[in-house]
Amino acid sequence: MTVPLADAIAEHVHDGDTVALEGFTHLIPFAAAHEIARQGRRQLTLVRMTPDLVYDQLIGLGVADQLVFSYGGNPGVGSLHRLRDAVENHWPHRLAIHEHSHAGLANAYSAGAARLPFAVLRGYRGTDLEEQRDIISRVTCPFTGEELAAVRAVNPDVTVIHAQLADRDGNVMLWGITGVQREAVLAAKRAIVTVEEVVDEFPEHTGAVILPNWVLAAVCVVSNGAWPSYAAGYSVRDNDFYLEWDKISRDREAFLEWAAANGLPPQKENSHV
Amino acid sequence: MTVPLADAIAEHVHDGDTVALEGFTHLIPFAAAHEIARQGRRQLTLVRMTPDLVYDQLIGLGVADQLVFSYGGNPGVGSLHRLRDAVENHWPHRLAIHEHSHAGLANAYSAGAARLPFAVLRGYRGTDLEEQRDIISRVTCPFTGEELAAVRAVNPDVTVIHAQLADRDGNVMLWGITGVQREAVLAAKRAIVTVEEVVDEFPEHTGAVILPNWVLAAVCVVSNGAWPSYAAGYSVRDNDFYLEWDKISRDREAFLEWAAANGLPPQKENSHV
Amino acid sequence: MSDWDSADMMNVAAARELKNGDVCLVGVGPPNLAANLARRTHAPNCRLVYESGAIDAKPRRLPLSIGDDDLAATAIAVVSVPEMFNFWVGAGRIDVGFLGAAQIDRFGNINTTVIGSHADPTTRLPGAGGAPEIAAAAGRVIVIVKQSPRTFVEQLDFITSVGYGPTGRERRTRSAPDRTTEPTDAEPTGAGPMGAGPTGVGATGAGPTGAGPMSAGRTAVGSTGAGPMGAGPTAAGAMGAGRTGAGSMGAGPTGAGAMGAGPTLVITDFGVLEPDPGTNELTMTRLHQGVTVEDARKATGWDLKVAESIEEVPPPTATELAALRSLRNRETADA
Amino acid sequence: MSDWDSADMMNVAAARELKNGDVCLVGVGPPNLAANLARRTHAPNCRLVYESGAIDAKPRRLPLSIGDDDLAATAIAVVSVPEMFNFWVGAGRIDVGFLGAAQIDRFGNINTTVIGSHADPTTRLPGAGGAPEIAAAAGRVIVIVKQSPRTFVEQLDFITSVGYGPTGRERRTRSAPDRTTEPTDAEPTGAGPMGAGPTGVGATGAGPTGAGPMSAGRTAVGSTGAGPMGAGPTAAGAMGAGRTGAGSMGAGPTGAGAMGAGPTLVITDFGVLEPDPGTNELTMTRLHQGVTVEDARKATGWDLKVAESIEEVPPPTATELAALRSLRNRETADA
Repeated sequence: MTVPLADAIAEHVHDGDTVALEGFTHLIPFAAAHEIARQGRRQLTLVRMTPDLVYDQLIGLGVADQLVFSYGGNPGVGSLHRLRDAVENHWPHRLAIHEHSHAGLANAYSAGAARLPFAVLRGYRGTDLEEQRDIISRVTCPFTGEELAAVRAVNPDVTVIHAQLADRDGNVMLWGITGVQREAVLAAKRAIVTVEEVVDEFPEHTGAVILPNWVLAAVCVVSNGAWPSYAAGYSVRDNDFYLEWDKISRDREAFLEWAAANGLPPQKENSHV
Repeated sequence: MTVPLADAIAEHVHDGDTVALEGFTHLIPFAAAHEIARQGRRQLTLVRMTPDLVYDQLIGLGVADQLVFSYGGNPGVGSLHRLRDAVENHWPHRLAIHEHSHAGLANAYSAGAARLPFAVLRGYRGTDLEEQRDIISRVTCPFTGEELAAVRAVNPDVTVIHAQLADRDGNVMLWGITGVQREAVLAAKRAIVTVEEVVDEFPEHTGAVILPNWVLAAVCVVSNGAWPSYAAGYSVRDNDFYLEWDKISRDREAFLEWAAANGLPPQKENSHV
Repeated sequence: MSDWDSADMMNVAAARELKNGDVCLVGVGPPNLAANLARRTHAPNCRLVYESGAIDAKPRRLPLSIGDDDLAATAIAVVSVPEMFNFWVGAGRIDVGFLGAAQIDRFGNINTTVIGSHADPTTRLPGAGGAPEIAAAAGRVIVIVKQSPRTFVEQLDFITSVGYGPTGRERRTRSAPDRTTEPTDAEPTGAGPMGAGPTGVGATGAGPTGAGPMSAGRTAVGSTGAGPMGAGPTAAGAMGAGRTGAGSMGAGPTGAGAMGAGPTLVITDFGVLEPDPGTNELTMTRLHQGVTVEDARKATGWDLKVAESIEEVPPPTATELAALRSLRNRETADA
Repeated sequence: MSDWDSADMMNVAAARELKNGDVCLVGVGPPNLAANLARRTHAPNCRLVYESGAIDAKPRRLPLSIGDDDLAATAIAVVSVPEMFNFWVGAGRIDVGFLGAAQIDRFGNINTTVIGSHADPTTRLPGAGGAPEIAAAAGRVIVIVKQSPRTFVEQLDFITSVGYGPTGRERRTRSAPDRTTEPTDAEPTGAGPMGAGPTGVGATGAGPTGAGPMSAGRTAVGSTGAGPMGAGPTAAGAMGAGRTGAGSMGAGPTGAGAMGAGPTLVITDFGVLEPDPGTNELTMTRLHQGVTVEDARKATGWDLKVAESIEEVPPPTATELAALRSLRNRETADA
């Protein structure tokens, strides 16, 4: 039931797609992100609550034209320098920004997963984020007259996540901090999951999310596929790399050297801009 | 951390309250319902997706003035005769009906749990249920112009559920079919949980719901508190009683005999009507 | 007389409509029997979803309620009821939904709420349950109901679930997220003695009896001007085959909220009705063995439309009857 | 000079504001340190909630991110991020929310988004994260930020999170569901050397420095004419004490969506600012040891308001400093 990661990316991720790679600190699908870059995808709209290093890398490589996000920092370390360089200096090219709060983007995924066009939340009121009227608006409660925030649903072309386990039928199980992965998968047209390993039977885990095989386009075995993020029960977060990234990413040359050393080709041109 | 059930009901359930006893076939809090009746509560607004035998009994006893629900049958058996007698013949008194679909009432609880005044769903369109404008209305998506259903939030004064376990701190764990219990508890002003037993540490259970003690008003140990419903891992559903209830409940006299035999006093008067 | 009755025939006919890989929302009563019969005969990989939250349940015995522990214990996943209705039913992830009816009209609209007025009914029925949203969002809906003039009525007392609408023209279909993987086993679809029947063309298609011309194959995807967030709800998830077909009224965000093809099949103790491709009026297209058109007309509260060429439903096979009895006796599949 | 610096003082002062039983939403950086310091000193039963989904986490070592496995492994429950924001943060179940700021104005409004214009910023900051909804819905908000004219600005470049609004008068509070059980241990609240400070009156009260007269004690409940479904959102969950206080602008469904009392405390490296009870203008009420009013004024980009009677913040105790160092060295609590 599993396929090689390269095949899954080749088949399901296309230039210009809206792509969500999710995982809240935990289970970030780095290996899949690198495969997307390796295959030269471009003009992607990247969606992710916390861009983290994984999107800092993709943005620096020029893979993305647009970014939808809610918090763009290197957790506990500082800035995402490639993201900042793209926004502040348009390097390697211009990056359009659509930004939410966590509550807003989480609800946008949830609406997408329910195939509703929008979600309602109590948020955003009085903030300048509301000026992004194409993604954040207001609705009035028909019962009380209260005005609430509305966010446009997010429905990625492709969502990619990393999980601990698949079973022989290609059903997937993840546990620990599971973030917004279920909603992101169910909101997508196609979902790819990389897993640590395939087992005969799932263990019991309170808080686990299980995704049946028929909502998934591809399952790929990629051991340690979340590094430098982690998979609870399989690995620990490589906090040193998060610190090291601060140095690598500060400098364009150092970043390009890192990319070259990892076989990740920069996309120099952007025909859209 | 636990209190006797009688004390919890005495303290937290008052005449005229809106009370939700939840549990979808599984984990129905029958013992708590009987304690509510035993203490002579009246003029309650009862909320429950599937009234089941538990509300058939309370309605027959005259405990309720109003019923909010989405499916009122004896699952796999037939009618709820006490509910029908109340609606069709106003016995023992008139029962006001507010009815949803499952999707609508589930979302109404979810909105209540989020302290939002309403929820949006794609449902109800074209049905006569929509004529209940005080609880079902429409909203327009500010992004696409699509018109969707809206349901008024449900916020019970008290929600009561049955669960398998509490720990020594009064945190609660339930698993198996967990229905809408989390949402119903979080939507309530006060929540009471009866549990099969208290343990030192929770086991691992995929799909379990855990409720921290600070969202609960009272935890009571009531072994087999869901009978004739069941608690997965502790008991099996008493399907024979569900069949037997069909006979007991068909006839007012047989019902009153059953009530007397179980120490459940009928509330004859209803000052509201 | 044979060793089966009209109730058996209804359940068998319904079971035959399920195919391997179908995601089937199962309610109590005949649907439960039909779906589990399909799993024990020609469609072992039919995926049963129960509105109690059990996804891909594999009950070892016929469950007596939709909340039996056997469903949770054998399901791939158990989700909350709000999630079931928002992320699974409402999102259009159900291929086949079964409904019952206390009343049904010629356009497949259903009443399960009251006989008489809602405020002061002569008969209080159970109510809506999951039906309105299943009716709207399931890829196709199969109604199982005994045919009688009291049930097949000219005018419903209450519309609980919408079929093709009061005039047969109100239903609009929407894109729905189709599964992205194919059924997991290689068994041919429609392996039962009748094949999958005329509504079962393709694993996810609504079939030629749907509300209008169906788009076939892979629906165009890509962002259709909905801004940076992807294609937006009108094209959301329109990946798989078939169900995207818009019907004669066209699709889009101003539609009536329905996603699926509607009640493509009504299975009764007399035979099978299907909506007329032009008007959506329920039309008797098949009769059970020993039933005449005249019988069916007498059991219908309106002037029943009958297909020009009417087929006979093949009677239950020995295999089907044995499986049915085993289920009714609550034997396990291995017994 | 002492054996502590201004960063230590900020963390210690913030930790002291947490009480046993407080439900505290913890973000990365100083809040993480302050909350865990409180747990290791005077408030061992302070309940830590991380927006990654961990509820009642009891980290054995200082987590380096809000997604550390130690949080999930030691939490009472781990929920999804949508659930965290809808059912916990948005529903008003957080007593204390900590926020940082790149810019803050005199009414406690915060920018963490951009310096310059949003379309073409000179400095791109991380963005909103959970802050806007924490700022709106937490029972009280504590801002931890270093004081400088670049940070304490007359005019924000961007409003990411609302304090008391652009003129200090825009905040309206709403009912919120309070916990229904009391803190689980008997330790007196406010056990730190300063007590809980002036904002910490009662376990759930917003305190006298809130936006206006606070209703005390048990708020009236009961259905207020909202129909059969209970009291509706305006009274929903208004059971516990204190937080229901409406503020001078009144509460109700037309309010600005805020539930909590707002930024009742801003803790800096110079001291503590609190909103003026009348105008909500941030007012320097306490100074750290060795800091003068003049120092604070120079570090503020507007004409800083100073309380008539200004107190000195007691310096860190030896116990506090030891716990702080142990946390920074990522030692376990038992070590």
